[in-house]
Amino acid sequence: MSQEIAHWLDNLLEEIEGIEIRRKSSRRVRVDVPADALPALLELLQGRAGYIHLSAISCVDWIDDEEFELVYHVWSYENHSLVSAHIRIAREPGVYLSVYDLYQPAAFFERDIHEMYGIHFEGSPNMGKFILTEWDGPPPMRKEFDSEAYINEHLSWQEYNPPWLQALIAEGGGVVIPPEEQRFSRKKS
Amino acid sequence: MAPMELILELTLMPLIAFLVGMMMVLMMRRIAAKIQRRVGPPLLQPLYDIVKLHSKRTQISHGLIHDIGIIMAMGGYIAAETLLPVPGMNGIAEKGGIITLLYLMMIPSLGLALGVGQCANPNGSIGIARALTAMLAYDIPLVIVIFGVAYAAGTTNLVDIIAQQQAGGFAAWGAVEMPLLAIAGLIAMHASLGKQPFEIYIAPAEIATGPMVEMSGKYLGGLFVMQCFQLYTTSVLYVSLFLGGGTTWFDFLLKSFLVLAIPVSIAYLFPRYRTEDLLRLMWKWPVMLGLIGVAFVL
Amino acid sequence: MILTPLDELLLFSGATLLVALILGRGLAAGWMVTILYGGQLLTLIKMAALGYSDTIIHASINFEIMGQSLSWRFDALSWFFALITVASALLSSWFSCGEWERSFKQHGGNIWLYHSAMALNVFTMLILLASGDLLSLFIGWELVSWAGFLLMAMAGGVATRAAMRYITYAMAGGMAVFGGIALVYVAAGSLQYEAILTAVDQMSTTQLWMLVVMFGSGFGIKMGLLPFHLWQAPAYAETPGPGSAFLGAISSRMGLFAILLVLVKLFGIVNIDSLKIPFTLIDARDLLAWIAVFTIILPTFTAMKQNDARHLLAWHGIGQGGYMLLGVVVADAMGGAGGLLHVFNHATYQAALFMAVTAVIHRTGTSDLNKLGGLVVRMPLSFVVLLVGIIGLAGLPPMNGFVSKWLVYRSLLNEGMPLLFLAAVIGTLGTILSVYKLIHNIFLGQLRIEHEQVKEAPWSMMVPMLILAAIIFITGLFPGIPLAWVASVQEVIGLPVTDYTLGGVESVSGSLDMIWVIGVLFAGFGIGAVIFYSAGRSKRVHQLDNYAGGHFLSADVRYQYSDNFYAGLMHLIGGWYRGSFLWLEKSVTSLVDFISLVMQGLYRRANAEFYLLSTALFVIAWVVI
Amino acid sequence: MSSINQIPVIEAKRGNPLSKVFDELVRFCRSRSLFILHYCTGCGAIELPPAMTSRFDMERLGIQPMVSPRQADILLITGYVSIKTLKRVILTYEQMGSPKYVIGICSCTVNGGMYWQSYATAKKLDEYMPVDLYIAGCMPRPEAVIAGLQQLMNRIQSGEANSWEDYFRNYDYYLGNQQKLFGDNWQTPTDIITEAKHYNLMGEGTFGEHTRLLEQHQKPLEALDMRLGHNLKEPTE
Amino acid sequence: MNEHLMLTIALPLLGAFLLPIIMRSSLAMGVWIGPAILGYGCWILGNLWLHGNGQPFSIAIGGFAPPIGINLYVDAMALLFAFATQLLGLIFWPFRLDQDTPKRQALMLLLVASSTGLALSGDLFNLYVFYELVAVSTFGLIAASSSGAAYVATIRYLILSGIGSVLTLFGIALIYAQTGTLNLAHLAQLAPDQLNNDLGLAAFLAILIGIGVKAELFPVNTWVPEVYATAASRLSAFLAGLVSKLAMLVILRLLLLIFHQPEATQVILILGILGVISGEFAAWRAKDMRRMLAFSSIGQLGVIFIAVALPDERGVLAVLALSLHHMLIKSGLFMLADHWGGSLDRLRGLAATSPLAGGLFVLFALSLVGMPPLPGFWAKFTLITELAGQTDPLYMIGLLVFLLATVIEASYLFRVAAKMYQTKPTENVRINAPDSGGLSLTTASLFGAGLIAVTVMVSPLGEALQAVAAQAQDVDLYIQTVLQQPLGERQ
Repeated sequence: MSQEIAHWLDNLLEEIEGIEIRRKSSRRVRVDVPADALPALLELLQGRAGYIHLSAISCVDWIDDEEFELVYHVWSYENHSLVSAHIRIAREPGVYLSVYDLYQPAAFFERDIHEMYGIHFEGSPNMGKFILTEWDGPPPMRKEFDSEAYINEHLSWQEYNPPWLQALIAEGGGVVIPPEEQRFSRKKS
Repeated sequence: MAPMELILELTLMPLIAFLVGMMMVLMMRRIAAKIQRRVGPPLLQPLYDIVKLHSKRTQISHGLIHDIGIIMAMGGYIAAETLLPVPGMNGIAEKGGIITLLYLMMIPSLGLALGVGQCANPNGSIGIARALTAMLAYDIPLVIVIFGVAYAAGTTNLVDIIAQQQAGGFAAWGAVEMPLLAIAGLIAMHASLGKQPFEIYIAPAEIATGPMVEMSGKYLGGLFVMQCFQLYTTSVLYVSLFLGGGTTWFDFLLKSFLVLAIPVSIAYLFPRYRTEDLLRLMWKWPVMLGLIGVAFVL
Repeated sequence: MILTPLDELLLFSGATLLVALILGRGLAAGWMVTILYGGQLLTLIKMAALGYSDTIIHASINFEIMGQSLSWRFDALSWFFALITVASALLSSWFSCGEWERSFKQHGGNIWLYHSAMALNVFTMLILLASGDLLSLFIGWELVSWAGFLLMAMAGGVATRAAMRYITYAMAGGMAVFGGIALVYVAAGSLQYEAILTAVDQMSTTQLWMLVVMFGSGFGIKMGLLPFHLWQAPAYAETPGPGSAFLGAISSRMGLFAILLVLVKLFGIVNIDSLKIPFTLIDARDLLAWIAVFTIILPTFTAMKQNDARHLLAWHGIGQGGYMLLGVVVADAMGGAGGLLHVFNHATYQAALFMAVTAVIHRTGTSDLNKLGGLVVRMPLSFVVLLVGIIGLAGLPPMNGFVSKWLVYRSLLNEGMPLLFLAAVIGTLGTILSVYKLIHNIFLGQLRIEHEQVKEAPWSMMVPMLILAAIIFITGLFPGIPLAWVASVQEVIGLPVTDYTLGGVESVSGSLDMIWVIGVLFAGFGIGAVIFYSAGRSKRVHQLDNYAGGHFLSADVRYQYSDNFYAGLMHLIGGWYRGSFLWLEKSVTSLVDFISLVMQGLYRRANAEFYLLSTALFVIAWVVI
Repeated sequence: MSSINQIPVIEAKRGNPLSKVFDELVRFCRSRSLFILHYCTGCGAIELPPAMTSRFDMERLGIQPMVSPRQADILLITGYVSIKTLKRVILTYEQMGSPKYVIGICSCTVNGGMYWQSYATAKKLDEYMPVDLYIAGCMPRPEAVIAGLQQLMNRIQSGEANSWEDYFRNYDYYLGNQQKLFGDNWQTPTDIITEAKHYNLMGEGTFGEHTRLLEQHQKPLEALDMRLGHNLKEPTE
Repeated sequence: MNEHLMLTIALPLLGAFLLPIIMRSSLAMGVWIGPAILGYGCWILGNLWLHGNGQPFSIAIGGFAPPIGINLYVDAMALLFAFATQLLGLIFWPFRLDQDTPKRQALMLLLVASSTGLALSGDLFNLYVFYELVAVSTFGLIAASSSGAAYVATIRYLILSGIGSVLTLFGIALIYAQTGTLNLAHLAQLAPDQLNNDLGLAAFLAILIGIGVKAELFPVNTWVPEVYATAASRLSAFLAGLVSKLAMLVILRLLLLIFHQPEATQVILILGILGVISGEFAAWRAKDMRRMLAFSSIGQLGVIFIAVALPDERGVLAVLALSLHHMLIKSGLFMLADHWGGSLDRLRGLAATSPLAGGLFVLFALSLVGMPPLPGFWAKFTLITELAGQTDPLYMIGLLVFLLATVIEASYLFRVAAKMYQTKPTENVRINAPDSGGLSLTTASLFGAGLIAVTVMVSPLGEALQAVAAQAQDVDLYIQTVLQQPLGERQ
C-alpha cells in the first residue's frame, strides 16, 4: 500500500479516540477499539474509506479474562487493504449490537456466532438455529463445553480389539499408550 | 397352424428373444466399456443381474396396478415377439401386420406408465411424461418408414415382405431399394432404444432414473428383461424390414448384432438431449428423409 | 292398419317421452324411463334382420303437405345408428337413476326436465334416422338440434351460454342444409331419394359444388368439423353427467349419418371425386379428407392442454369424429368399414369415459385434474372402466378402438396417401399422450387427505359402466359382430363391402385376426405373471414411503406432479396454441355487432327521413329520365 | 378384495439337492452383480469415480452405480457421518431392498477418525445399522476399495454376509440407539416391524421397550389397500 | 247477400262519428257499440265466406257503372284480409276506460273501416282516400297514448306519411294523365299499351314509395321503431300485424294487375333485401322488448317484399302464407310484450313466475324461426323453393340474405328465451316482472291456440291458400268480373 494512502488512513482513524493502530503488513491493519466505538469506526471505514466488504466476523473466547473478542474483517477494493477491528465484550451477558444495518452479510456471521458461542446480537434479523439443526445442547464452541464428556454421555466409542491385536498385546508388544490415555483433552479431571 | 406348434412357438420365440436380447445387452455394455477404455462386464453379467434382482428377499410394491404394470410390460413384449418372424418360425405374423406390431410395442410403454403412476413418485411421473413425449417424437419417422416399406411391398404381412426381399437376393433388400428410408429408420430406431443421446426419460442425474425410481427387486428385474426384449425387437424389426430377414440362424444373428452395434456405438459419444431438442431433432431430419424416401417409393 | 315394426318403435319412443313428461317428478321415474328404453331396444332387435341384409321397413305414417310427400322408413344404415342411439340412451339413463338422481336433485337440478329432454332427444333422433326423403330428413335434423339445445341448456349458467353458442351454430347449419334442399328441389323436381339419384348425374359441376358445400358445411357443423368445432367441447362438457355421456356418444354422429346419407349415398363418392377445385390438384374428396385429418389433430392437441376431465373428453369426441369421416371419405372397402365401425366403437368408450368421470365427480365433487389424484385405491372399478375406455380411445390392441383405426390405416396404406396416414398417426399419438394425462391425474399418484374416505361409485352407476367396458372388450375380441352390421350398411350406401371374419378382416395384403392377437397378448401376460410371481413375495408400502432424495415425506407437503403435464412438449409446441379458430369466431361476431350498430344508427337519427326520401326521389328521377 | 400377492410362493428352501444347487446359483449371482448406491455422505466418495472408470474398472466385477436406494444393494458410507447425515443414511438404508450390505469406507466410519473429538459426528456406525465391512484409510485408494468389495463378494458367495437380517432380528437395539440420539419421537416412513412380520425375519430382539415407544407415537403407515368401501358406514362429519 | 258488404264499411264509419255523442249521454251503452259493429261486420264477412260460391264479384257503389263509378272488388284474397281486419279490430279493441276513451274508440272504428275499404276497394283513387283515412286515424290513436315520446314519434310519422301521400297522389295523377281512368280493371285493360313505358314505371315507383311508408318498406320505415315502442302495444300489434299487410296487399294488386315491367319487381326485391338486412341486424342490438319486435317486423316485412317480387303464382302463395303467419306471430308477441313491457334484462328468471308466458314466447320464437312442424316452416319452405328456382342472381342473394336473417333472428330471440329460463336469477336483481295483465295474456294464448290449430290443419289450409293465390293471380278474371257485369243491382 503506497505510503500516502497508509498515512492518509492513519490520520483518518485517529478521529476515533481510544483507537490503537498496529500495521501488520503493507496491506493489513489491526485496529483495537473499545466496544461501543465500533459502529462509528465501521461507518467511517465504509463511508469515507471505501471498506465496503465485511468478509467475516470471528470470535475468540478468552475464558480466563471472562471476555469474548469479536474481530470484524473489513476489506476495501480501492486501496486493496484489510482492516480487522478487534473489540472485547464481557462474557457473561454476552450481548452486543448487530451491524446488520451497515453490512447485510453480517446477519449470517452473527447467527453463526450466536449458535456457536451464544452471543446475542441486538437487531440481527434472525437468531435461530443455523447449522446444528439437531443440536439442543449448550453452544459448543465455548471453552467450558467439554466435547468429550458430551460424547461419552451421548455417543459411544468404537471398542476395536480384534483377535490379532489381543495376541500382539499378550506377547508384550502392541500399542505404547494404552487406549484410555489416548485422549488429548486438557481436562485431566 | 396346429395348436401344438403354436404353443411351442409361443414359448420358444420369446425364449430366443430373451437370450439373444441378453447377448445384445452384453454387447452394448461391452461396446460402452471399450469406448471408455474399460474392461467391461463379464460374459453372463446381464443374467447375473436379472437372477440377483429376482432373488431379492424383500420386494417393495406400491399396489396391485404396480405389479400389473410390470406384468403388462413384460407380457406386451413377449406377445410382440411372436409377431416377429424368425428363420424357421413365423409365429402369428400372418394374423397381424406391421401396424399391429407397432401398436403391440406401445402396450409395454403404457403398462410401464400405469405401474410407475401407481408408485406415486413425481420423479417417475416426470419420467413417464418425457417417455411419452419421446415416443411421440420417434414414432412419427418410424411410421413414415413403415408406410414406405409397406407401400413398396404392397402388403403389411412381415412374412411376405421378408420373402420378397429374400427372393430378390441382395438387390431386393429394403436398404438397397430405399436407402433414405433405411437411414431414417435407423435414426428412429436409435431414438426408440432410449440410449444415450435420447435417454432423457431415464436421466439419472435429474429425475433419479425417471420411471425406475421406485422399482426394486423383481420389478427392476422385469424392466431389465424388457430392455433385452426391446433391443431384440427393434433390431430384428429393422433387419426384417431392410436387410431381408435371416435365411439362416447365423446370418440372422450377425445382421441383428451389426444393426444394433451402429446406434449403440454412436450412443456413448453424446451428452443427453433436452426433451424439446429431442422433439425438434426427430421431427426435422428423419421425417424429412422419410418423406423424400416415400416420395420415391410412391 | 297393421303396425310395422318401425311404427312400434316410433310409438314406443313417443310413449317414453310422454311417460317422462307426465311422471317425470316421481321417484321411480328414472327406472321407468330406463325400462322403456329397454323396450325400444327390444323392438329394434326385433328388426335385426335389417342389420344383416339390405331390406327396408316402411312406416305406415306418411303425409302429403303443400305438394310434398313425407315418408319414413328404416334401412341398414338407420338401423345401425338407431341401435347405437337407443343402447347409449338406455345405459346413460340407467346410469342416471338411483343415487346420481338424488344428488342431482340435491344440487338443485331439475330431474323431470332431464328425463324428458333425454326422451325427446331419443325420439327426435329416431325420427331423423327414419327419414324417407330429404324434407323429412330436414325436419328430423331441426328437431334433433333443438332437442340437443334443450338438454345442453338445462344446467343453467355456463351451460346456457355454451348452449346459446351451439344453437347459433346449429341454426347456421340448418339454414345451409335448407338452402341445399331448396337447390336440390329445384334441380331434381322432387325431394324423394330416387328422383334425386337420377337427377344427380345431369347436375352441372357448379351446381354439384354448391350442393356439396352447402350440405357439407351444414352437416359438418353438427359433426364438429374443423372450422365449426368450437361449440362442441364446452356444450358437451357442461351438460349434466349422463347427458354428456349420451351426447358425446351419439349426438354429433347424426351429422355423420346425414353426410353418409346425402353425400355418399345420394351424390356418390365418385361424383364428389370428380369435382376439381380449379387450378389446384386436389378435388372435393381430398378437401374433405384433409378437413377430417385436421379435425383429428387440432382438437386432440387442444385436449392435451385441458385441465378439466370433461373438457378433455369432449375435445377428444371432436378429434375421433375426424377418423370416422376420414374412413368414409377414403371410401375403399376397408376405409368405409373402418369409419363406420369407429362410430360404434367411439360410442362405447366415449360413453364409458364420460360415465367414469361423472362417477369421480359424484364422489369427489370436482373434475379439475389438478385437484384429484391417487383414487385408484378408493375407486378401483371406476379405474378399470376408465382404463378400458382410454385403451379403446387410444386404439391399442385389446380393445375395439384398435380394429377400426387399423382398418382406417390399412385403407390409407392401400390408397397410398402418406401425408394423411402420417397425420392420422400423429392424432393417435396425441390421443395416447392426453389420455395418459387423464388417467394419471385422476387415479394414479398420491391420494389426497380429503379423498381418503371416498367410496366407490354406487352400484346403480357402476353396472352400466361395467357393461360398457365389457362391450368394448368383447367387440375388440370379436370385431366380426359389428363388422357384419357395417358390411350391410356399406351395401346400402353404395360403398364396396369388406369380407369380414369373426376375428377381423381377411385380405391378401395383410389381414388382422384379433382373436389370435389378443390370445397371444394374454398368453404373454400369463408368462410375464408367472415370471413375476415366481420371485419373492412383495410387500405393499404406504404412499409416503417413497424415495425423495433422503427427504422425510409428510402428508402436508403434496408430492404429486400433475400441472403442465407435458412440459417438454409444451416448450416446443406451446407457441402454436394461438386459438386461431377462436379468433375467427370472434371476428364474425364483431362483424355482426358492427353492422347492427350501423343499422340501428340508421333508424335513430331524426333527419333520416329527408335523407331517405331524397334517395327515393332520386331513384324515381333516374328511372324517368 | 384379497390382493394377488397373498398367493403362497413356492418356498425353495426344502433341503433337497435341487434347492441346494438353486441356492448356490442365487448366492453366486448375488455376489457377481452388486449395485452400489450413488450416495456420497462424506469426503471418501471421491475415491469411487476412479474405481468405476477406466483404470480400476469395477464393472468387470459386475458392480454398477445405481441412483435410487430401491435399486441398490450396497450402501457406501464414505467419510465422517454427522448426526444430520445419519438421519438420511438410516432412511436410505431402510428404503433399500434386502439382502443389502453397508460398507464403511475411511477411518471416520471406523472409530470417528480425524473427527473423533467432534460432538457432531457418530463414532460407532454399527450401533445404528449393521455394517458388513470397514475399509480403513483416510480415503483408501481405489485398489483398497476394490479389494474390500472383492472380500464382500466372497463373503456373499459363501453366504456369511447376512448382517442385514440382524437389523430385523434385533431392531429394538438399533431403534434404541437411534432414539437415544434423535429423541423419542424418532420415526422413519418405512415400517420395519410389519416388514419383519411379512418376511418372518423376526428374532427375539425385534420387539422391546423402544419399539413399544415407537408404537405409541407412530403415525399410521399401513398401505392403502384397494377397497370398494360400499360396506363402510357413512363417515360421521 | 253481397249488398250487406257495404255495411261493413259504412257502419263503422257511422259509428265512429256517432260514438262521441252516444258516449257523452250514457257511457255504459256507448262502450258496447264499437264491439257490436265489428262483431256484425265479422258475421257478415264470415257467412259470405262460407256461403259464397267462391267466384269473385264486384259491387258498384251508388249504382254508377265501373268506369265512372267506384266499385268494390271482392275476391277470396280481399275477403280474407277484410275478415282479418274486422276480427283483429275486435280483438285489439281498446277496452281501457279513461277520459279519452270515446276519442280512442271512435278513431279505432275509423281505422277499421278504412282498412276494410283498403282491402276491398277496386278503384285507385278510392284506395288513396282510404289510405289517407288510415294514416289520419293512426296519428290520432298514437297521439292518444299521451306520452312525451309518443308525440315525437307521431310527428315523425306525420311528416313521413305526409310526404308519402303526396308521392302517391303524384303517381295517381301520372296514371290518370296517361290513361284517363282510375278504375283498376279498366287500367288493367289499358296498361299493356299505355303504362308499359318509363312513365308507367315512374308512376308505380311513386305509388310504391308512397304506400311503402305504411308497408314498412326499407327507405321509408324509420318511423316504425319509435311508434311501435311508444304506442300502446295493442295498437302497435294491430298496426304491425295487419295494417302493414294491407298496404303491401295494395302494392301486390298493382303489381299483378297493372305493372308488369321487370324493373319494378327488381326494385321491390332490392328494397326487400335491404329491409331484411336492416331489420334483423338492428334487432340484434335492441335493448327493449317492443323495439326488438319492431325491428323484427321490419325484417319480416322485408322478407314478404322479397316474396312479392317473385313473378309466378307460387310467389303469391308465399306472400299470403308469410303474411298470415307473421300476422299471427307478431300480434301474439306484441301481446306478450304488453304483458311484460320494459327492457329485456328485467325478464331474468321470468319463466319461473309465469310459465305460460315463457312457453308462449318460445312457441312463437320457434315458429318465427321455422321449426319444422310449425307453420312458419312451411311458409319458409315455399318461399325458399321459389327463390331457389329463379335463375336471376339477385334472387340467389335474396335467398342467402333470408337464410342469414333466420340465423340472426334465432340467436337474438333465443338470447331472450335463455335469459327468461335462467333458473338462478342473479341475487341483486329482484324478479320484478310486472304482474301478468290478464287480458293481454289471454289474447296471447288465443293466438298461441290459433298457431297450434294451424299447425294441425296445415295441409287443408295449404290447398285453400293455393286456391286464393290462383284466383288473385288471374288478371283477366278480374277484368271480366268488373267490366262485363251489368250495372250493379238497384236497392
